[in-house]
Amino acid sequence: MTEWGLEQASDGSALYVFAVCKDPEPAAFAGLPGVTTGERLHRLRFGELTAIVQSVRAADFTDEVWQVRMSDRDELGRYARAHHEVVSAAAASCPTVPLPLATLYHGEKRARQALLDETERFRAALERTADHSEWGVKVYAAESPVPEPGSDPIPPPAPAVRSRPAPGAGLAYLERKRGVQARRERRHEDALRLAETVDAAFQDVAAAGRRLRLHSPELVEKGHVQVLNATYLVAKHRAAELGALTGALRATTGARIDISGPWVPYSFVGEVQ
Amino acid sequence: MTDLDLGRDAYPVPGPQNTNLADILERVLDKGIVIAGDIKIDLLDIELLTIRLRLFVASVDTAKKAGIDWWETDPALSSRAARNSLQDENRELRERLEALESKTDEASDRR
Amino acid sequence: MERGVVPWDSPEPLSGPLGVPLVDLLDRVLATGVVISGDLVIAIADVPLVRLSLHALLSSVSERVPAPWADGGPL
Amino acid sequence: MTTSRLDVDSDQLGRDLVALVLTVVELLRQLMERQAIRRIDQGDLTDSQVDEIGTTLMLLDQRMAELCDQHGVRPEDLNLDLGPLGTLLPRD
Repeated sequence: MTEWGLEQASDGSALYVFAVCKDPEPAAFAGLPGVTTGERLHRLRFGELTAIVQSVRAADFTDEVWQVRMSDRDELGRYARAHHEVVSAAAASCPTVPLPLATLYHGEKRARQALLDETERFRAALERTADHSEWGVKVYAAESPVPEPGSDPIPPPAPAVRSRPAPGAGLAYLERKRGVQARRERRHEDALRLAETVDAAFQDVAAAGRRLRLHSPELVEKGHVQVLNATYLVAKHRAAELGALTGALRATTGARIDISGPWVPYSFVGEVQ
Repeated sequence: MTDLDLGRDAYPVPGPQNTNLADILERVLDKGIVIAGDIKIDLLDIELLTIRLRLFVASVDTAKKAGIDWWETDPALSSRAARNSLQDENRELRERLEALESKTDEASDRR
Repeated sequence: MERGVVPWDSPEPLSGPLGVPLVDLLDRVLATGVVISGDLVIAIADVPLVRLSLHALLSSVSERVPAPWADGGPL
Repeated sequence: MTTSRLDVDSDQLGRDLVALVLTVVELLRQLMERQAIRRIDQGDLTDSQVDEIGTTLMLLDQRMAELCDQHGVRPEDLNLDLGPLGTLLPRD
């Protein structure tokens, strides 16, 4: 339920804010569609900074509408890409602090006031990410199924013929189960070590690094398990080292390492703990 | 997934179209700079059932350090405690027995 | 109704152990031995209905935490 | 909160109920199996006790496989996905 405060714009419009920059080039983003049709992206000055905004129909951006949108994969993808497109265009022209998806205000006056309160944090974020870009690193280990040595999984004997199992059968069963458990734990430790190795190598080159939530297995290619999903803030002049570093890590670890970027530093504009 | 090719100049930003959605979502949905938007996206707001839980969970060692060892001192629960309380009872019985015996000796001396 | 203004943020990713199945976690919890004591109050619409107060020791049997009666005793 | 009607078709519900019961049993069975292995590692059990434990667990494992067969439940159906917590049982 959207809270219709007093300052709600009379014509039922709201203001979508994409990013905050020092002095963005209008040409960089003016032609982009943004998150709605029929409204031009424009700049909103607040103090010494500038936000890139778009006026939208408030009814299209309420809490309920967003919830429905969030649950529809294509809709979510469309809005995420539209948001990202504007942020990327701005970042190509000047240092930019991207805002999270669906940052909305009732109107320009309200937006300016809210953004002004955060000027200090925007300036700090701009400083920290100036001349840096973000690189995503995902590491996958092959998920070899733990083979049951010797007999395949015990075929269930026909109920009628089940007699007392031979002595020692229990011992053998436990030994096998112990082996399966030990192999599983070893595989798990190897995965953790692999993740640490790759993360440490990138931390050396990066100014900062963050671990994101690991992707669930359905998203990951069959037979692989994701062991590291991290993102790093790397100074532009060191970006060239990443190619060689990735190659070397692939060689030494034998794991599949995907690197993506350069990105606008989305993951490094938050609070610095 | 566009593989890393560093031929391009260092500050191009990948077009949003050829980047995979998971990478974008992980970033645009991230906390980022926390400023309050006017519209709160609220996914879970179950008011009906509230469970108020005050639980103290600790490993056995930490619990012992914190002086919590009721499972050791409660005779019904722990064999050691059971043995100790058994020994206490035996000692008591023996003491009472001795007291009784000494009384009967006195009685027999006076006769 | 004044809606609290809450920043849009996603929960910190759970840095739980990488892909460890819950059954293994339970197994390790039992191996360490865990003491649970506390109160649980279940209320509906702020009316407390059920109260559960418990003292529980959950642990594998070992010399550090022996079984309260000889092995093979009643369950 | 968007409310959606939950339409239940009964035999699917029956199968899901059986699967849930078997999931709980399988969780306990695997937990006891791991605990048994830990206890045996302590080395204070006689060989016959160990063999007895192993045989019991093996028969339970077989019985579990039979039950799954009878109810058309595949082993992976017993494994619940707990989202950020991972899975209930190992995946292999």
